[in-house]
Amino acid sequence: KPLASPSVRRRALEAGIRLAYIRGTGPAGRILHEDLDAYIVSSGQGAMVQP
Amino acid sequence: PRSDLHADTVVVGAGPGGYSAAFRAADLGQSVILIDNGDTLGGVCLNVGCIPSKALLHIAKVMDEAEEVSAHGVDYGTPSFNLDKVRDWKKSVVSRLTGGLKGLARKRKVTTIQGFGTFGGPNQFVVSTAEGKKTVSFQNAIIAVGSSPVKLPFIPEDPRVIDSTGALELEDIPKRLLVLGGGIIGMELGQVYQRFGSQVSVVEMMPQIIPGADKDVIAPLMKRASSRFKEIMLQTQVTAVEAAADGLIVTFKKGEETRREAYDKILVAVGRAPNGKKIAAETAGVAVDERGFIKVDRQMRTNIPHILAIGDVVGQPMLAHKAVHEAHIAAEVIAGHKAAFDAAVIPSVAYTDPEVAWVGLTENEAKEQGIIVKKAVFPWMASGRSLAMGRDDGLTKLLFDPKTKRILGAGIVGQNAGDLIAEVALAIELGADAEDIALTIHPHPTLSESVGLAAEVFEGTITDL
Amino acid sequence: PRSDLHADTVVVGAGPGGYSAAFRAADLGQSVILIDNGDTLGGVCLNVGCIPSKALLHIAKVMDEAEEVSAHGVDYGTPSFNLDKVRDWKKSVVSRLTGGLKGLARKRKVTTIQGFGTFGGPNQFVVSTAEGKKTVSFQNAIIAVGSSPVKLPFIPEDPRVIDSTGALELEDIPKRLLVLGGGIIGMELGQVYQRFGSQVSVVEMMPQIIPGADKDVIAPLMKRASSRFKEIMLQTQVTAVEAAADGLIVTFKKGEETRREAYDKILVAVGRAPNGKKIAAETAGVAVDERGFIKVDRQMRTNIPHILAIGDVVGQPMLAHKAVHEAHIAAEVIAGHKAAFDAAVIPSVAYTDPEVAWVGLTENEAKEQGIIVKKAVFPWMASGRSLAMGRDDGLTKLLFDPKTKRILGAGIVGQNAGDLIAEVALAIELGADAEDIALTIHPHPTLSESVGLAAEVFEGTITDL
Ligand SMILES: Cc1cc2nc3c(=O)[nH]c(=O)nc-3n(C[C@H](O)[C@H](O)[C@H](O)COP(=O)(O)OP(=O)(O)OC[C@H]3O[C@@H](n4cnc5c(N)ncnc54)[C@H](O)[C@@H]3O)c2cc1C
Ligand SMILES: Cc1cc2nc3c(=O)[nH]c(=O)nc-3n(C[C@H](O)[C@H](O)[C@H](O)COP(=O)(O)OP(=O)(O)OC[C@H]3O[C@@H](n4cnc5c(N)ncnc54)[C@H](O)[C@@H]3O)c2cc1C
Repeated sequence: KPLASPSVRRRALEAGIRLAYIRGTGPAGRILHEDLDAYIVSSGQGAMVQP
Repeated sequence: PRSDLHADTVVVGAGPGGYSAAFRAADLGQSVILIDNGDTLGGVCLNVGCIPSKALLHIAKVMDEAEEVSAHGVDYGTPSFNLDKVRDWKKSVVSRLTGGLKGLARKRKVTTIQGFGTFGGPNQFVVSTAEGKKTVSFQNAIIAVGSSPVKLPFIPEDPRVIDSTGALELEDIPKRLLVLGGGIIGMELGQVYQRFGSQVSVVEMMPQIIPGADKDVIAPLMKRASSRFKEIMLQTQVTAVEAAADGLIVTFKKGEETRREAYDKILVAVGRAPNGKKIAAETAGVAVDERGFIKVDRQMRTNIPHILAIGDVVGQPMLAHKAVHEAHIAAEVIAGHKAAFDAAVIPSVAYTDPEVAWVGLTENEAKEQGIIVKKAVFPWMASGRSLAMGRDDGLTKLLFDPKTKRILGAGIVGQNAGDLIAEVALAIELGADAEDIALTIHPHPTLSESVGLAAEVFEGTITDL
Repeated sequence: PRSDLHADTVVVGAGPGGYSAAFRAADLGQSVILIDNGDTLGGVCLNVGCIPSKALLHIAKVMDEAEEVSAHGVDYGTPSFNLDKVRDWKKSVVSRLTGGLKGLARKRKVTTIQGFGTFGGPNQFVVSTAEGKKTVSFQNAIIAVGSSPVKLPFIPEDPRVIDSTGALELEDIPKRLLVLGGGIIGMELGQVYQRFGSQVSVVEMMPQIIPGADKDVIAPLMKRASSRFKEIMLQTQVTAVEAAADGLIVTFKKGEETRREAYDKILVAVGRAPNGKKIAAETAGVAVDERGFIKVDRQMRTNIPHILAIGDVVGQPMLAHKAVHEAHIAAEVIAGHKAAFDAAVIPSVAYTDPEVAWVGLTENEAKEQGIIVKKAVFPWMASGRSLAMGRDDGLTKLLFDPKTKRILGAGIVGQNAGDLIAEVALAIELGADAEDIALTIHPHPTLSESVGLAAEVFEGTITDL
């Protein structure tokens, strides 16, 4: 299971993104909000980014 | 309209699951009707569960502590005990909370209907109220009908046989009380009655009380309870109960041996059964399993997508905080949010003395599932705060993944264990490792320190052992 | 050898900082000598600080609770109070812990020397022991000499003027006690003496008691203490104390007004001063500032790289858990690890009734520093567990960054607040945001739930308010 906090998990769910596709840059490879932002931008889903 | 009343969302059952779902749905802009057959909102938890039991446990705890400080220079002697006043106080605590809920419902314009609801179709409830039947139609429904105490077929109907609801009524303090079932509820209420004056015996079929928790975590509770109860019978079955004039004659079977013993009251606390079968679910096409559970997906939807279910009726663990968490998800799903049940762990607490709390993986589960864990234990004998509270009988056990050092679970026993476990729940949700916990500065002298110190035990950096 | 004794690492001062540093250094393979002038290990914290104060506060708390349950049906009446026994129990708690430390030192082969140490050079201590002076040489030294109560020059030397150490000796329970200083120590000991029978007055120069915490967090303590103390004088200065035969006559000044009042005892609790000036630090070239603090870098090194310092003597906050954390770093640095002080936050706790705890940013600090925060408060009036404990006077306040939703700080007041704050400390260290906390399932009904519920207040998802 990818390592991410509840709020990152919730945001990924809302954005319809599988966390397994994202590389985490946090401690121990934790997926951070920033990683999710970067993934959304790079995958062209920018419109879905919520502040 | 075809129905007497209508709302976007109708919730049936106003326990922690139901009222939370109703309030969240209202906050998200839905019109909401909340149906419950009780006199007050709050369901089992507020009226005959979590809250009254904790109020009585508080009184029992203070009585224990008053006894203990008597040995330390502040001698209280025997208090004058007024059962009526204790009951009244317990009621006042419950009323304050259920009254509060009423206010919160009003503030949110949630309509409440007192009555028993059954499905009248896939978009309708029929509610039997004091003024007769009312129909209530809905776009979406949330089933939150909870659970009821399990009854045992071989136990006679007798006023001296009570369940947790009866026990909380505190009708009297029986001289000889048998608690049937050494789970959380049985142990909590057993300790209350023991403290209030009963001679308490507990009988449990499993080889340990509170079977969900690890044995080492249970040990301090087992020790304290054993020294105060008349006996705790493990791996023992009750095979018969006979209602005699001067007592309830109970037959116990342990292995090949049987034994008979008389009690003045029996508290049956062998578990709770979901109420799924009592709502004519078939009328709406909602599937209910043979035990009465309603299966839901991660969005809390039943097999009928616009009908959701939450709380005790959807499965174990039957805990109020699980119900509330699911309630929020259900209301959000109905409001079109992409919510889903995604919590990694749900903590459990026995509010006994000492308290027992656990979260995430237990050692038992790790063994069963073949998961390799490394455990680290901090005994409270070395906790300054615990000693300053006159107690040395707690322990904090953390389980880690030996490779990643990630925290997987915890078992804590001792004063306030139920408060301490929350930190570990958060640590697990955040994917923290031993060092994250060990390097977080915990205040001294607290009991929460024991969590940091157990992580230091894992890391090998501990200097308090 | 040039010295009587030698070790790789010599630690002077055996408080929480010193013993932890000595033990960690020994565990990392160093030969260690630990010097302290006290009869037992443990320093201020174990002997005349954290532990004895918490033991007495426990007794006071049980007395409060016994009084409260008397109104709920369990009437205790007035206990027979035996000050000698209370003192003995307090001593027994302390002895058990200091005795434990002795065992831990032995287990680790840490040599302890009882005596007062001063530097004899950059690689030597001179220790005045009962058997005369001994010299101890070292490769590395750790200064952990702690702090002492501040004395006020205008207060006469008089046996009726005591400091925290004197107060903890419990010589008697004065009829009229003035506590000079409304900080943590003053409020804790004031509550103990009030409960034990004194008429307590508190005088504080600042506009609030426990000035480190936010006013709203202090309010419930202020309310309870005000109702039980004779008075709490804020923004008031003591300008003179006169030792008369029948009492200590104190002159107070508030604004332009002055007033005189007589007391039987005065507890001076106006702060603690570091012991840095008493160790002939100049002999080793170690810089000590004019107040007595020794400046260290993040590796706990003084200006002389092989001499490190930790604990109260290196600066605020003067707290045991800060000392222990620094101790581990110092020992690890000496052992060649790349450790450094890197904790984001250090929690503070007042073990008063109600307890007050805070961690990270306070609202006051945010205002001062121009940091914009959004606060979320969960009042314990709505906490079932708090009500079931007969209390409704707590609150949990969380401060978040409004943009990132990251948690920045917390203030908690109520039963067990000191235990609850640990979860927030971990959350801050891990960079958690409001949703992380709100979506972590907290057990019901606990006080720790209030942390999750406050995060829900921030998120707007709360259904219990
Ligand atoms: C003695 C005791 C102590 C407990 N202590 C704790 C504890 O400390 N912590 C904890 O987490 N859990 C505790 N529990 C369990 C907790 O009470 C339940 O998990 C929780 O109440 C479940 O909530 P719920 O919303 O699913 O349903 P419930 O609380 O069971 O509420 C269901 C409500 O629906 C009503 N209802 C049922 N059917 C209908 C119908 N057809 N029409 C109208 N209304 C209906 C019921 O009358 C009830 O009011 C305890 C339980 C007991 C018995
Ligand atoms: C009443 C009271 C209550 C407190 N409660 C708390 C609390 O609840 N939580 C908390 O975190 N903090 C509390 N504190 C503060 C806490 O006690 C200190 O922060 C802590 O003890 C500091 O540890 P330390 O290792 O720096 O030094 P200390 O504990 O001060 O120990 C220093 C030791 O060094 C010895 N020493 C000094 N100079 C020499 C020398 N030249 N040679 C040999 N030995 C020497 C001293 O005798 C002493 O034993 C309390 C303090 C007081 C007074």
